[in-house]
Amino acid sequence: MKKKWLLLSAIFTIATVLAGCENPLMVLDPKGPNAKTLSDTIIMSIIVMCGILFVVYVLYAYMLIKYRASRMGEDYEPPHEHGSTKLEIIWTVIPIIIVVFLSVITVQSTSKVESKPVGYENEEPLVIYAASSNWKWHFSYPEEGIETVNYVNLPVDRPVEFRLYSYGPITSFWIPQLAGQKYAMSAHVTKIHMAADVPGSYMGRNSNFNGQGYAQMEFEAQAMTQADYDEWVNDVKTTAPKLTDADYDKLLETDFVGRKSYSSTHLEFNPPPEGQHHGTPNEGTPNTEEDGDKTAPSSEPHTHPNHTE
Amino acid sequence: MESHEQQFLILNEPMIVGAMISIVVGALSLFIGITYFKKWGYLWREWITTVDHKKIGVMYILVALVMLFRGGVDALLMRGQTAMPENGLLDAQHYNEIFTTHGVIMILFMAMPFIIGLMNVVTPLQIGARDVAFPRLNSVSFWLFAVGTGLFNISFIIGGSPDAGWSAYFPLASLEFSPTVGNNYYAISLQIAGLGTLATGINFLVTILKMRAPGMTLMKMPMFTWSILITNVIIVFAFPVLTVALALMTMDRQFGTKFFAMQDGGMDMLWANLFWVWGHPEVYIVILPAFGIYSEIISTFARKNLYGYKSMVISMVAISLLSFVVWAHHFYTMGHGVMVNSVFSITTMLIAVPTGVKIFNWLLTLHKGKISFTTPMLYSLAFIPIFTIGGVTGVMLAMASADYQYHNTMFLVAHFHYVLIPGTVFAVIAGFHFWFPKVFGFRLNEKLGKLAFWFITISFNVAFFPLFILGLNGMTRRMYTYSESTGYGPLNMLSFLGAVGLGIGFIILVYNLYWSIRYSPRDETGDPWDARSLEWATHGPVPFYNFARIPQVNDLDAFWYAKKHNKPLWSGPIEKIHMPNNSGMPFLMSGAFFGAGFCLVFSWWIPTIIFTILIFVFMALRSFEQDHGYYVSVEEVERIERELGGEK
Amino acid sequence: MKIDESLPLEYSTEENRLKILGFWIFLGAEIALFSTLFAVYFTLHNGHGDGPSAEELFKITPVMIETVLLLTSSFTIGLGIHAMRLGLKKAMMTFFVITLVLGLGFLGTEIYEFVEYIHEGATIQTSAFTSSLMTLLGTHGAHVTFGFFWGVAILIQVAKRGLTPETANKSFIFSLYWHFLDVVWIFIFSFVYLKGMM
Amino acid sequence: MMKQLFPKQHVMGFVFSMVLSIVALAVLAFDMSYKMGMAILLVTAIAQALVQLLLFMHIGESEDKNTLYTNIIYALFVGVVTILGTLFTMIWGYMY
Ligand code: HEA
Ligand code: HEA
Ligand code: CUA
Ligand SMILES: [Cu+2]
Repeated sequence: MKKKWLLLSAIFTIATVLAGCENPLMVLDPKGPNAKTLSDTIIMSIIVMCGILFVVYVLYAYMLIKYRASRMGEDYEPPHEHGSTKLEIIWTVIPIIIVVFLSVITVQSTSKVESKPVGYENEEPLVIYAASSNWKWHFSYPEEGIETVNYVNLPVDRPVEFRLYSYGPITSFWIPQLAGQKYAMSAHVTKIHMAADVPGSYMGRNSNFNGQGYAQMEFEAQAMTQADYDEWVNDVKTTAPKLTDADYDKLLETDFVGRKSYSSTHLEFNPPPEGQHHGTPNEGTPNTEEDGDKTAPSSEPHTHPNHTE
Repeated sequence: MESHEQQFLILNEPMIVGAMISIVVGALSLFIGITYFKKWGYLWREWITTVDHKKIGVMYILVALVMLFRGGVDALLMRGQTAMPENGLLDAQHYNEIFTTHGVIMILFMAMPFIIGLMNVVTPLQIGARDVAFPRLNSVSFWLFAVGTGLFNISFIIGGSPDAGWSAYFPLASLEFSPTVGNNYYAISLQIAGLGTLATGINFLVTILKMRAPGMTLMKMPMFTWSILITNVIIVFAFPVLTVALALMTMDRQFGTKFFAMQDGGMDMLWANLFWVWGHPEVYIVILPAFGIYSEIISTFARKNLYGYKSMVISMVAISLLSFVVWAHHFYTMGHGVMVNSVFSITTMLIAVPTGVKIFNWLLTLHKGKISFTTPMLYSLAFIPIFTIGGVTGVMLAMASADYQYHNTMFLVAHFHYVLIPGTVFAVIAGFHFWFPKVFGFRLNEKLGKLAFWFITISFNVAFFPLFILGLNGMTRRMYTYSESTGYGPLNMLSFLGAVGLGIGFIILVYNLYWSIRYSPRDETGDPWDARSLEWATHGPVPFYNFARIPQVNDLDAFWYAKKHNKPLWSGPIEKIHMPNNSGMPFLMSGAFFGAGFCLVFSWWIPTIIFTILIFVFMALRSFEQDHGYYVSVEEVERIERELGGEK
Repeated sequence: MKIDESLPLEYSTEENRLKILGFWIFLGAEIALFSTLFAVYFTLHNGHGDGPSAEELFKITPVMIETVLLLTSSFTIGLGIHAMRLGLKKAMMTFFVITLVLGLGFLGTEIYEFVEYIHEGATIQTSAFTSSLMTLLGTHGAHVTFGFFWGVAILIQVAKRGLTPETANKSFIFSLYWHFLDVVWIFIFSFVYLKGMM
Repeated sequence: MMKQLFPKQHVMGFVFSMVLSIVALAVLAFDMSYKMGMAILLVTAIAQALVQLLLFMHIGESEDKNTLYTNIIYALFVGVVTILGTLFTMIWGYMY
């Protein structure tokens, strides 16, 4: 059973490496508060699990070494044991305690990452709409009035709120080093909160399988200082073309495009399905045809705290 | 990346043409061989029309083994493709088809039938019954399953395989985004096989509840039978959900309904919801029988009764109830609020408690035991530490917030292979080795068995442990390729080597089957392992009526007790035995199902309707049929018993 | 075959008892099936898109007719089984025939209702609401239709073979099925129609 | 003869089921809150189901009655979980 010990020590080495420095794993190398919360949660849970594995492995090794037939002697006859209420209660109660502990952590960390990042509670977030269409990402900045395809720039030290939806299959928007993923769907808008602490270029991608071009459906998320960011916005505004309805339709139809920048957004002529809920008539759903697009989303008060404020 | 146009025979893909040719050649040589050796009559009489639970079980296992290889070849291709960055073995479309068929086949056409096969062979024997409650229905179940399997597999060469993942999420699986017939195959073949499974569920529930040998109260049932009882409860209540989900899928794709549509009020998320309402219980359907198998094997080879029998039963009941209230953990990232995610996180993690109880009970069964390391025992022992890794990583996934980072990554892929393979696959292999002599009267070779075991166990960890790390490094699942700069290359290569090792292990396993059939010494006792429960009390191979006289049970581990205390299990004279007649109807009716399913896939309405009517005609014929079975005379029973080496 | 005289015919053999238990378990599965259909309907019933909504579509009269017909048929089949236990073959067959006729009446009304819906522009393809509504109703209706033919087959067998353990067992199981369909209908009546018109 | 063919239990059951259906109609006849209406429908529907199950289907008559009760209760558990759980995840979960 040497193998088991090898495995065990492997796990411990891995756990240390995971948390370590040299070439850290992406998920455990957070660059913003929300990703940090998740990374801490994960490392904590790995430690708990290693503890559980340790207990099981020690017991296991003990039984296998001590009670192998070759050691027990020809005429050893194992006893008849029904069980032990005491022991059984112990190994019911201790796991329950562990589960309670993990549950508390889960609820806390989930609510934490589902709201504005810690430390930024009072700041107005930068809102960016991220829409997926086979097999691209469209990013609209309503505040700045610009739009990009397959890359997104954001300022550091400012909360960012991504509002997600999809023109077609369900996709999942994921920038591992900044926040956990969330689905983008066609009928309504979902939301991710994040903030970047450190300037840098981060991998972003669709992580929910959506057909042939899925593997290539990556984008770059670049966090930059406010000054760099402002400069870039200005640059786009002055040099990039406007995005017209027709351009946009063409863009949606094309399977793959490189990076693009525009000095207007599609939000005006092809509004996102905000305030929508499944069940309400479907004007405003991204997939509806031309005339449907022109009507504003239904103005009923939306009951979707997750979607828009 | 050209997309496949709708076409009937796939002729522009060398790999598929190759497969097509080899299938045709294989089928032809099988046909010629059977004709040459004049075996058609034998096949028809002894296998196709059989209602004997043991033979039906053997057929299930045979199909499952073939499917293990089909799914395994898919797996090797996937691992081969991702072994290196920017590899060109498969293109995106192929990769997508292959992971879809791999997932579907492994779960529904390999794990499920393997388990149902073992359950067919063993359960009636373990409870001292002559057959299942509804032998004819049992045959229907098998043939529906076989037809479903066949239908799913021909998608590869006729019309195109499904390519939207085994979970077939809408809108990706809708007609708009998956225009080939692949997902029609998915919906219809699973539907047909699922009907068979549902019937099995009912059949075995009644069998276990009503046909136990006198004296065998519920709390004196062997643990495997208990696990089958609970599993079938889950089957009976979970499969209707799949039935509905698949029907809605078929209607959306073929009748233009709007259930999961992106317009007209449809809701794409609802498919995911329904799929997992079934899908989560499904994973427990494949793990609980495994727990049962391990319980039998561990107690047999530790030469000790199972520790904490009662808490084992209670924990399985708890798992079965909990299994229905956790499904949303498969889509924490769908954007519903903290409330929903928290509730489902907690229910999910709770399953760790009863599972832990079982793990510790097994460990304590070993305590003070006398452990002999036979092949089935090796698999059972390897299960404990490896499955625990899978289980605790499951608990990590269950934490909603953390799952935002694991979801759809290789970490998840590693989790479920870590539970499915050491859980289910090791269990069915262990059960296969364990009960093989019961059915065929000789053991598989131990040396080869152990060699295969070490190959499989070590390679398994080499193949799947790296995926945990890749997942944490941001590698998502279902990605046919990745760029060099990601740095995923080396670990994927390692994983590929592991997969090859697994392949070699399985080849040794099959070689062992071949070797043992030819050379293994025959065993006359019917109890080669010195085991504990009733199935070992009768002859091996088992006569078609199972027991000449129905045993009288007074204890848990009745056979063991009888052996140790020299108490006979039966008394009184042999009586004539009532047995059911064979019937070709299940086979023929399933043929009609195949016809209807195949035509429905291609939306050929008229033939579909004709075949459907044919199905109802068979049902009507069955209703009017009068078949009271037949009796085996006392003399005949006595003769058979003598030939098998003395009365049991 | 061992026949236990102390029990009603339909329970009198071991095989019969197995079949009755098996059928009850099947009904358990049916509960899961219809629950799923209800879950789908409740989730989608507001999703009428540009098509008619529940308030616009539902009319109370045909629904009441259907309800009365089906409830009565459930009553008559109960009487049929009661007569069967008394060994009254004729009475039993009469009640079964009445049951099946009432079932036909139900189906006729339901078909009329569907035709009305289609006239109002609500086909199964119109919206998620109509898809889920018609699938739920259709599944129930298909069960009734199947039940009708099944009942006919059983009647023929009773007429030809008399009341044997076999035919009695089939009749009894059929009655369970029929009552079950009634229960499902009650839930459709309450939570689809009445709730929809509320 | 008539008495024999129309046993009291069945006649009562039939009358109950008719009455319960009419009571359920109250939700249309009177103006009431959604909650009140749902409560009435739930009560009448469950009572109707019980009438069928107990009076007509004789669930308690056989040696397997405990199995039958367990079976139905388990089925209802799964059914209710499916319905409420689906609404919880698909509708209510988005509205807190
Ligand atoms: C045999 C199959 C099987 C089994 C048994 C399990 C068991 C478990 N699974 Fe797994 N799971 C799958 C098959 C299985 N799973 C599959 C196929 C998928 C993916 C499908 C897809 O997307 O394609 C999946 C996906 C999956 C997800 C979804 C992740 C995602 O999509 O993002 C989650 C999340 O909660 C999860 C959790 C669990 C948990 C908590 C258990 C628990 O039952 C594990 C319990 C066991 C233990 C915990 C170990 C022993 C216990 C102790 C030693 C006691 C002490 C322990 C503690 C207190 C923690 N599983
Ligand atoms: C019981 C279920 C089961 C089993 C046993 C397996 C077994 C294996 N699976 Fe399975 N897998 C799933 C269930 C299962 N899988 C599911 C449900 C999915 C999700 C699908 C989806 O995303 O939709 C999945 C997805 C999945 C992926 C993810 C693909 C992706 O997301 O990109 C991968 C990748 O490596 C993989 C690999 C393997 C391997 C290497 C094995 C090995 O254990 C296989 C071992 C068997 C053999 C190797 C065959 C035997 C021998 C031969 C064929 C002879 C030839 C061999 C040689 C010459 C060497 N599987
Ligand atoms: Cu789903 Cu809003
Ligand atoms: Cu699950």
